[in-house]
Amino acid sequence: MYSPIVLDHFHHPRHVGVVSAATGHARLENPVCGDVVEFWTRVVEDRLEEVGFRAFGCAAAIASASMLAELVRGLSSREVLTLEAADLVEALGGLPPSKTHGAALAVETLRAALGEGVIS
Amino acid sequence: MYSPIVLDHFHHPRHVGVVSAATGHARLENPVCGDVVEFWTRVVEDRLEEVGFRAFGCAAAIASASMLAELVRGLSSREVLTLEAADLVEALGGLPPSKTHGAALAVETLRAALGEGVIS
Amino acid sequence: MIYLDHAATTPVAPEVLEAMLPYFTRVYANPSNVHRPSLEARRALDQARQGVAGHLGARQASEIVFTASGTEADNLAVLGLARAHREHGDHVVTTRIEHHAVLHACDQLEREGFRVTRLPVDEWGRVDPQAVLEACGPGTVLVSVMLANNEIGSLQPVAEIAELLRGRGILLHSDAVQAVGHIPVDVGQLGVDALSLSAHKFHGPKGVGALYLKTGIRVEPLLFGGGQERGLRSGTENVPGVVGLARALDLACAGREERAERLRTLRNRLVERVLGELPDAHLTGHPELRLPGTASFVFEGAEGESLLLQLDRKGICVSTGSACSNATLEPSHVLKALGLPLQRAHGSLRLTLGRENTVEEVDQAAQALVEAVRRLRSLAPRSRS
Amino acid sequence: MIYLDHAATTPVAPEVLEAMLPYFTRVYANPSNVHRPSLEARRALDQARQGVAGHLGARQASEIVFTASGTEADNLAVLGLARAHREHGDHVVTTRIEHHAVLHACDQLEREGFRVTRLPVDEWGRVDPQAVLEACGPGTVLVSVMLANNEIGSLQPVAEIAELLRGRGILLHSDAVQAVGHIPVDVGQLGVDALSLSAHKFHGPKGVGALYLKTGIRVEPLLFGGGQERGLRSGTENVPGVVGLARALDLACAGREERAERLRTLRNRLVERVLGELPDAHLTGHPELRLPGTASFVFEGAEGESLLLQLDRKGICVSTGSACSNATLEPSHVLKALGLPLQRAHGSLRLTLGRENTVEEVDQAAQALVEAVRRLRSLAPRSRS
Ligand SMILES: Cc1ncc(COP(=O)(O)O)c(C=O)c1O
Ligand SMILES: Cc1ncc(COP(=O)(O)O)c(C=O)c1O
Repeated sequence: MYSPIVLDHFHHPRHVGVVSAATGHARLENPVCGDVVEFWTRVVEDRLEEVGFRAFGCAAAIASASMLAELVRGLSSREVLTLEAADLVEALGGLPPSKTHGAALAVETLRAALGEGVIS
Repeated sequence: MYSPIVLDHFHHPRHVGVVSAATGHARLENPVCGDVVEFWTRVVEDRLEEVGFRAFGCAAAIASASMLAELVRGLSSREVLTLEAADLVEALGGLPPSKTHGAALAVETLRAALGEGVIS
Repeated sequence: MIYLDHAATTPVAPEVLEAMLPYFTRVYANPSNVHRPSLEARRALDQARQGVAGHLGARQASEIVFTASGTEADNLAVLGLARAHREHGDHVVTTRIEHHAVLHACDQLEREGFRVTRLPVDEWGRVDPQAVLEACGPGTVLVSVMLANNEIGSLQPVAEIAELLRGRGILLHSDAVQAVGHIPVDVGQLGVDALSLSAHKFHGPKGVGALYLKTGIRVEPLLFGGGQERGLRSGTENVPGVVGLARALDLACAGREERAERLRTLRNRLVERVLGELPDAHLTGHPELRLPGTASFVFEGAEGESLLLQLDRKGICVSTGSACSNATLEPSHVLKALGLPLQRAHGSLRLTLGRENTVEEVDQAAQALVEAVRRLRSLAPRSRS
Repeated sequence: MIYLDHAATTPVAPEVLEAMLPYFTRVYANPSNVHRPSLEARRALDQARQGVAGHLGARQASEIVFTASGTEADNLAVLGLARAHREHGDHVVTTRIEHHAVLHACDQLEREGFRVTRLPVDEWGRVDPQAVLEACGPGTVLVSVMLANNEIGSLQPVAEIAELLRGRGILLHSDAVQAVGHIPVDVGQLGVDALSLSAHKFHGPKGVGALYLKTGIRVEPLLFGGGQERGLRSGTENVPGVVGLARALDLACAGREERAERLRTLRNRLVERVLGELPDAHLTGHPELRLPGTASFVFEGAEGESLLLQLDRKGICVSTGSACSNATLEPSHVLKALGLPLQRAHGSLRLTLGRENTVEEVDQAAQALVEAVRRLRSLAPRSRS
């Protein structure tokens, strides 16, 4: 069902937790299924220097957040914002159709964290 | 499906064929399924001295005719006429419900042969 | 035992049973879950589906719906397609010699308000494709014509029918239960929208069948529940059964033509011996356009069930469609559709050969059959002519 | 592997497989014919039917109709009984926590013009017998209430319902798929008219089930064809499957109470460990009136499918009804019917024990589960309170 990449990120999530001196934060919930994702970001000179997440949800939700954190580290805000859920799904080696909402939630939450600019 | 008695009479039918100096004969056909039974009888001093049959049909039809011939030899006409299909079925160790028409045809044909009194 | 009743059912091939065994006790998990043992079971299902699709020439594995029998596949096609397309029409066309799984499903459709045309067949048991076309009207939603008949082995001109129906928006189903694994069956070449098969007819297990259903064609399920088989057939999947079906089909398709050729030779030998030695004996069904292993006869003056029992005593297993073998006391609907006189239909006997039969068995069976007919004729009333 | 998913399916018991084996390759004839190999197959079917009838307390063997799954048995009961009694009424009563095989059959009945009442259950997942009675009106033809729930193990007061319905001319069906072989099931004591079971839930093979149907009760078949199973379920009989079902039921009923007692002890141990070590963890379903082997939980802050996958990595097989495990993204209808808040339902996990599980396995599973919950909670956003 899940690709080896998803399972790897699920079992060994990267970048878990609060980021020190965070410049952004967001926490979104999927009101349908109840998944919750939370991102912290530290942007320095328009570069995403550090990113951390917490997630509650199925393996797709957790792996998506982990993989997304991995993908975006070191990118400019603009580069991050061009990243779509589909890119994340691809990076994960695919997700079952009923699971892509996990990737979408991760992308949305990260964008919100970057847009917000301040720690909530 | 068939009792051992039916199978025995089917595989080793008794009293097959024309009876010499027959005093009675009948041949009946079941118009629904196509079974045909033929009986010859020789009645001497109101006793069924000899009886013979031919039959075309399923094992129940053949075994019924054979068993009936066996049962009635030596009986008086009156005794023969009290014999019902149900008695024959019992003597055969039972017949499947869809097969009792074979016993009925045998009994009817024998009665016709006795009633007729002359060779057709 | 000389088993000559392969059209009724076949023994499970040893290789098939072997392929099934792990799925009873080791890979037993429910394919619907997501833990690894379940995924392994799911993979086995997927592979089986892929394999079956390949052998039938289906374009996608998802076009194969596994069922619990040929009957269920036929019912899913006939009832499911007609019911799902009710808004387009209320008329179904079939033939008089279909299996009861199709005919009695059609009876049910009539009870639901459909109209059903049951076309006659010629003396060889073949339906006229032109007659099928002519039977179709604006309200016709479904045509169901079997590929090969189970009683007399005759093959039907399904591809020709498909050709004539093309572009008319009428669905075409074929009951290929007797055909699959025995003669070439390619859904693309046949041009059918749905096609039924049953594993136990080609050395697979009983209790598992399949329906090929062309992508995009709606069907109303017969069984509702967990949504297995793309929602078309709910119920925990019979994983060992499906694996067995797929393996049996692999084996049946590998070397099918050589096996068929061998069966044809054996079958012809049987037919020639029997017809050569017995007067008033006839082959039923088409002389050439027939299943390789099917020898079907009618004998005058010898009733089918009696023949069957005489052969059974010698350990030879055959079938009959005679009136006496039916609870209705009528000969089989197939024999009636051939227009055989009652007395002749009464003496029907079917011998169906399979891969494990030998020349010696065939010769023994022919000899035993000839003796049995003679014996029964000796018991029968003389014809009055 | 530590298999704790016995409510999903069970491995075929070695004795069951052994009993089935001769029917694949030796006694393979079609039970519908009349030659001796067929009669032997027919005898096996008859014996199996007799055995199953005996274990269920049916008065006649003919009250058992073999099907290809629990789903088919449920559908035959729900669709078949309602359709056959349509002239007496158009109303069916069931509960919100039935298996989809019943609920989706009821949906189909609605599409056919029936009215369906789906009764709520209490927080333990039990329906109120009085509410069932009150839901019934003059048009009610059928009540269907399961004996034991597959997700939370709760037992339903079916005998009480039967008592209340007595003499009202309303048919009572019970889906006993999770109950048969695990708790006492006697159709006479329960007072039901129809009862479904499925072999693969008690160490029998997949692809075979049965419906108990009280003598004299009319049902409309789902499958039409050769008229097998007294015309109620056409299709060549799955002889090995039926033999396997009967043998599995023999084994399940022999020593059932001791086995259940053992499972209860193991299950309680598991539940106590898990609830003892984890805060914000709850047992779902009734604390006592439940299946012996079913431990079902909800954990706050840990999603069910994630838990399942963590356990899977350690070779422990369990199930979840969480939203993420459903294509609809909604938690299972059973969890919803219990009135659980969404977040809590999200963390559902079901561990179902079976005869081959050991204390060591249970302890390992409890330990692994506790660790998995802690780990996932450590990844989860902190609650904002
Ligand atoms: C309560 C209940 N009813 C019906 C079914 C359906 O049985 P089957 O999977 O054999 O179709 C199941 C299991 O899947 C079940 O647990
Ligand atoms: C032509 C044909 N169709 C359908 C069936 C039904 O298949 P099954 O017995 O698997 O239900 C059979 C055999 O019984 C058959 O010969």
